[in-house]
Amino acid sequence: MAQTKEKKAKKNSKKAGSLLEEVGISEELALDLLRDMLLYRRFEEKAEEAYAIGKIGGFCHLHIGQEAGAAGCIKPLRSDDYVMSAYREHTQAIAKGVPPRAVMAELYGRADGSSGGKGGSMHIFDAEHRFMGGHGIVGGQVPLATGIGWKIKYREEDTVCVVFMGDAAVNQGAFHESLNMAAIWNLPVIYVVENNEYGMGTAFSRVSTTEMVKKSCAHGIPAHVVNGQDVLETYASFRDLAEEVRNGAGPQFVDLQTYRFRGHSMSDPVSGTYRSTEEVDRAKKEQDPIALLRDILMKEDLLDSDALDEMDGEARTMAQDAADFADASPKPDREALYRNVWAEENEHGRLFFDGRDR
Amino acid sequence: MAQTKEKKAKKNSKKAGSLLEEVGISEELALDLLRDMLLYRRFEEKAEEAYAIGKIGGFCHLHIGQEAGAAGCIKPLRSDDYVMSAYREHTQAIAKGVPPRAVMAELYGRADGSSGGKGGSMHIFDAEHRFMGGHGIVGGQVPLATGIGWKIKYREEDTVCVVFMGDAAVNQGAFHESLNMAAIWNLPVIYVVENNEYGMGTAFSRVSTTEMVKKSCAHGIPAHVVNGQDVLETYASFRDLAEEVRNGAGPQFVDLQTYRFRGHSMSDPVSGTYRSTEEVDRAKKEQDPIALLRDILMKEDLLDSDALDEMDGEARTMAQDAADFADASPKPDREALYRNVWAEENEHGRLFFDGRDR
Amino acid sequence: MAVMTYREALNEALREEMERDPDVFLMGEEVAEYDGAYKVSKGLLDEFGEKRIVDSPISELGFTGLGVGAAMAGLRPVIEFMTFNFAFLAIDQVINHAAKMHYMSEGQFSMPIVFRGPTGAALQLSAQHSQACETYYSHAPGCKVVTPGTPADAKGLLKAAIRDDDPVAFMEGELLYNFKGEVPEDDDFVIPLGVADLKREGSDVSIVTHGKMIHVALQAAGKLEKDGIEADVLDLRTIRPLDMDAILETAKKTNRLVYLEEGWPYAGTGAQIVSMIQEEAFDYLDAPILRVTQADIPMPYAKNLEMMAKPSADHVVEAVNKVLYR
Amino acid sequence: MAVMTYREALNEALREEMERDPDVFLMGEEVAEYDGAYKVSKGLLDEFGEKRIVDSPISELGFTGLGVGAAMAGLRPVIEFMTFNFAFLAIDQVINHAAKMHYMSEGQFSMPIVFRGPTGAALQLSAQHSQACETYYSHAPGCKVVTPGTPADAKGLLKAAIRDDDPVAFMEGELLYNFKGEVPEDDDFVIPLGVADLKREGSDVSIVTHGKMIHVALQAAGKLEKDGIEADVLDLRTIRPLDMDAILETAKKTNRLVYLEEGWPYAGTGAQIVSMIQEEAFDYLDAPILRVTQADIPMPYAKNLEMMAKPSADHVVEAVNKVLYR
Ligand SMILES: Cc1ncc(C[n+]2csc(CCOP(=O)(O)OP(=O)(O)O)c2C)c(N)n1
Ligand SMILES: Cc1ncc(C[n+]2csc(CCOP(=O)(O)OP(=O)(O)O)c2C)c(N)n1
Ligand SMILES: [Mg+2]
Ligand SMILES: [Mg+2]
Repeated sequence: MAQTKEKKAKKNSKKAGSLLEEVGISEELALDLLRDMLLYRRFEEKAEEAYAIGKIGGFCHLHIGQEAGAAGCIKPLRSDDYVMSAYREHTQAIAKGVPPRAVMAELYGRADGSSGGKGGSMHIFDAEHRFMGGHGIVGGQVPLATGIGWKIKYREEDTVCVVFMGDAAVNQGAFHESLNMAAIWNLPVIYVVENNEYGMGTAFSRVSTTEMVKKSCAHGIPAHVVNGQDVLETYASFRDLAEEVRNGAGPQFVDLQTYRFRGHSMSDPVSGTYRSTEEVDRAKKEQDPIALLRDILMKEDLLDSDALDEMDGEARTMAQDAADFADASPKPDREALYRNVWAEENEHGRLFFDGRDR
Repeated sequence: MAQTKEKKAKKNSKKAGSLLEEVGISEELALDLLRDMLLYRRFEEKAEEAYAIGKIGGFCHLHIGQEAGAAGCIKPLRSDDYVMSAYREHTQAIAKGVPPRAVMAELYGRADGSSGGKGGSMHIFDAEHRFMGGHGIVGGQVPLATGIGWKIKYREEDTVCVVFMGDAAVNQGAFHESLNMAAIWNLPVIYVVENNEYGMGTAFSRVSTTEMVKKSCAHGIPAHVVNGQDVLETYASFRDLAEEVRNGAGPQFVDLQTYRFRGHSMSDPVSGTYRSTEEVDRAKKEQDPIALLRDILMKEDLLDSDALDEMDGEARTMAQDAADFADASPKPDREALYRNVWAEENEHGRLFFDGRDR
Repeated sequence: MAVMTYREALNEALREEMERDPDVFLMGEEVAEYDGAYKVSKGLLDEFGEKRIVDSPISELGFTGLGVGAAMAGLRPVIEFMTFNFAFLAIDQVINHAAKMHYMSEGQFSMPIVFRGPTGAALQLSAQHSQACETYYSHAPGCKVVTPGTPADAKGLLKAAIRDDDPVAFMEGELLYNFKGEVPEDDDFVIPLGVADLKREGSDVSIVTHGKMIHVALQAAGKLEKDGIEADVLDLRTIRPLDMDAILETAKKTNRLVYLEEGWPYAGTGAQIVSMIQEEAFDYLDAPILRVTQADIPMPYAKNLEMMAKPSADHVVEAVNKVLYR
Repeated sequence: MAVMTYREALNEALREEMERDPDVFLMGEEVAEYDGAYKVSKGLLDEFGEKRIVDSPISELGFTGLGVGAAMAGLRPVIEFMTFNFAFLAIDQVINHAAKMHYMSEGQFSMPIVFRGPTGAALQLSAQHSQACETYYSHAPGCKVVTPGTPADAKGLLKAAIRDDDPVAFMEGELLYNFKGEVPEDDDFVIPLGVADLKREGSDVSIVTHGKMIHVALQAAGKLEKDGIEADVLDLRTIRPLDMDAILETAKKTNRLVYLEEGWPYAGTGAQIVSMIQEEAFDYLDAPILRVTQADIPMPYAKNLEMMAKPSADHVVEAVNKVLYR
């Protein structure tokens, strides 16, 4: 991986103008990607703050360092495309259109949260924006996304489904069963591993003897390696892949190589026996997706530090606004407790067995 | 597959003497393999008969046509090696040393059965002979066998574990999870797919877009294709593989190409919508592992029809003996009902909740 | 009324609902080309094509999750388990995903999905193929559980289950597939979930049961009748939702009850129902409620042992005699 | 007596049993390098090396089955589930394989394996991480279920579970890990499975419970005391085997019972126990037995909702008042 990272670094030193052209990304779009990632970063930092003072509870997994895996993968999609993820999904929800306010309110467990406060950090859902969660069982979302691909094909739509998972999820049987089915039925699903090299404290190399890119070979699904710290490469890859899949290319597998700058969740250490502080520091310095894009844009005179400051100020404002909104949002009311357990409370018979009287 | 089958046929027309030499199999051993397979065939036919008249109940899956997958794979093993299988395991149990009488008595559900009549056709167990079952959940035995490999390594033994599964089992997540673990920990397990091309009525090509031999690639486990109708090739392959694994080569994956001559179980049709009668007839004619070996041995003057008849007579006698033994064996007694639910009926507290009074 | 088998009744229910709603599809092992391991889907492939009648690989976790995802996206999948014994592999998708999705998304995603297949023992299929699995599904809020015992119930309830917007574990009986009975010919014959059926009336004792045990209960009631004892036989039909009114009614009428079920006792359906009756009809009980269940052991293969292990009419009669203090 | 946390008690039990028997090993996610997600295995990697303290991939079905196979072959695995919520993926190996193996092989293979990890809710972990899973294991003959509520019980029972020749689901509490208590210093301090513990004596009412709910029960008993009501608080400690003698004793003493459990009501542990008490101590009951459970809903995330959903001392007091007809 160290090697790969070096390769990435070299790549990033290419001329940006030619780079933008080469990948067919306009200046505006490049600036938008930066703007998006800044928002995600500030949003997550705000969540971190709120967690520290107890406004957010439970598990909270931040995407800091991996923001290109939201901006680059999701921005090229259409609004009627589907996105699904695991529990490190705040920024991906925002990328798909869920208002930051609704995401933050969900983290706060408030009534205006995207899941009415019932789901929390791991279960952001937004049917309207086709953000399909937010799932907490490692690998559990992979069959679900396959089912969404099934529905797209069944209804003969021209949408695609992008599903994210962590590197550790590929060792779940659900992953292989899903990819096999997607291959048999040629489903329009892009399976993306956000390969941040660790599942909690376990390096991927300790739980696999092969490289990530091999993980779809048993199922004959094309595998793509994408530098997930390079948002331009990520964007271009997903733009092209989504188009191919939309046109019937069938399922795709992406090894999106990235790195997590924080601990696994808010309650886990950033480094320790499983990775060194030096490793993390190096990645933060050399592989920050925001800094990498910023440098490119600055070198090409598409951005100066004033403009950057302004952008960042906006991001901070939005994050603060989301937090203020969340803080002001009411707690779910008592009636919420038993609401939506059942979609259909049949006319007959008992469905609740606790007296329903708390 | 048709093509592969043709290739096999050609291969079999090679000179046997040279063939035996080539694979390092002595004449005696070749004759023994024939003897074994004849026994398996006659044993299974006897079971078929017994099933037809209601002496055997439940599901009963015959190995007829696949006998080389018992003789060829298991004969090269040591008695302290482990063998585990799914539910099509009668002959493999016998190959591992379980007395045919005990296997047949198990099929009859009698007290002298290898599992005291409690397991039946799908659950032949024999701890003494290290025949580890007999399992009914498709793919369920694959993690178990991995655990046996784990034990071998843990105790630093020089044994190996051979586990059989059907072609349909590779689509279970359990398969992939197991192979990945075996690879990480370099476990001495040979994973053998008895690839008879169908899982019940589903052709493998309908549930996989890739060839069987690809199924271990995600885990970096070497894959071997073996003609499972050619018992000499099978024997030689397993002899060599077992030796390599014993010497630390780590897990292996074998696509043992074979064909089932009967229906999936006694209650399923031999052919129908899922495969044609012609296909089955052709396989019986051209790919019978017993006939193939017989022809080789006869061509080489190692066998004449008298000797064959004698051998076959012995096989029939043994099968009949097993059936007679089973028939004479008593039904499990009333006490058997609650016996061995628990290994340890603790001194304290209740373990049974039905009054235990039937 | 038409006379048909339980199998045919299920087949008709599937056919009618698939005709009625193009979003309904059936997926499972061997459901298409093979017509279903137990032929429940016979002929449906010809009628609806391979888009809607779908043979799956043997990947229970995967295709169950596929169904759950398809339901999130708006389809109405019917997922067949060859038997519920194999659904242990898939239960994470049923309990952690299907049953919780509606709640944790605050109602944004409903789960109009049916998981169906046989539960419990057939004949000599031994420990890994003979388990009655109701408890694994009824325990969890968010999952309905339906257990029809007759062809009419099979048809009417399957139609209701497919139309229901919640996940339903629809548990059939392998030994029931050939069982014949009258079924109303109405295309829109739907039995609402949550309504028990008093399959026989009596006033001395209540035998409450569900699923295929209804036949054992009726057999026991027949034997008891010869002895001058008249039993109410209440078939719950659905165990979640549960027709508690009907249960309390029979309890208050006869004051003596036996719960009969195919599965194991510990934390089984019977435990729940006994516990509720003693809570809600305590003063009406003239004797403890007894449960008749499978022997509390994994199912043995040998025919004689299996017979002993299964709950029988004689076991029920014995229990009834006890609650009658006879 | 030493004072230590529940976590330390479990850690000691593991260490002592691993020292005692070289066939015992611990496998699970993050158990080695990370010292365990909840630090239960802290320091064990250093002491026993990576052969015996083994980080697994996230493959619950696979490594559980690996453990079951290793147990067949004679080792004594301890399989850690990061939580039992994730064990749904592995339950086929526990129920269909581990629990049935001894019986279907007619005793040829025993299953000396422990599956352990936290069950039930911690704080705001939401629906997929907060389920109390007892019923899924206790239902099946062949599987023992242990639910310690204090450090001493944790240590003594884990040692017993590891020495036991049957599969044991050993269910801990995430919120208990920091809980401190006295633990006997004896190296061979083993609490036999199947012995309940009367954690408090009273004669007016019985609160029967298991697992971490013991603390809620004791809290409730404290409140009741102020009101002049003396409660027996019976901690079952193991729910299979079950100390029915102790249950009947308290029932016959107080004639009024409340069962308290963390999980859902339908077919929960309480249902089983209520059902048995009414069967075996019918004439002793002066009031229906009531159950206090989690709200019958998937666990919500929001703090206020979660508080409402969990069973509390107030709920218990309320139920006690009801069974006392106050
Ligand atoms: C089935 C299951 N097992 C274990 C866990 C606990 N757990 C949550 S996240 C995680 C690590 C996952 O790592 P990875 O897939 O690489 O994703 P990342 O957190 O790095 O984004 C584990 C073990 C879980 N949630 N579900
Ligand atoms: C988990 C599970 N799903 C389904 C079944 C039912 N079933 C038994 S055998 C079988 C087909 C298996 O085919 P294959 O693996 O190719 O083995 P073969 O029978 O050809 O030897 C099926 C679907 C089962 N026993 N277990
Ligand atoms: Mg990771
Ligand atoms: Mg096959």
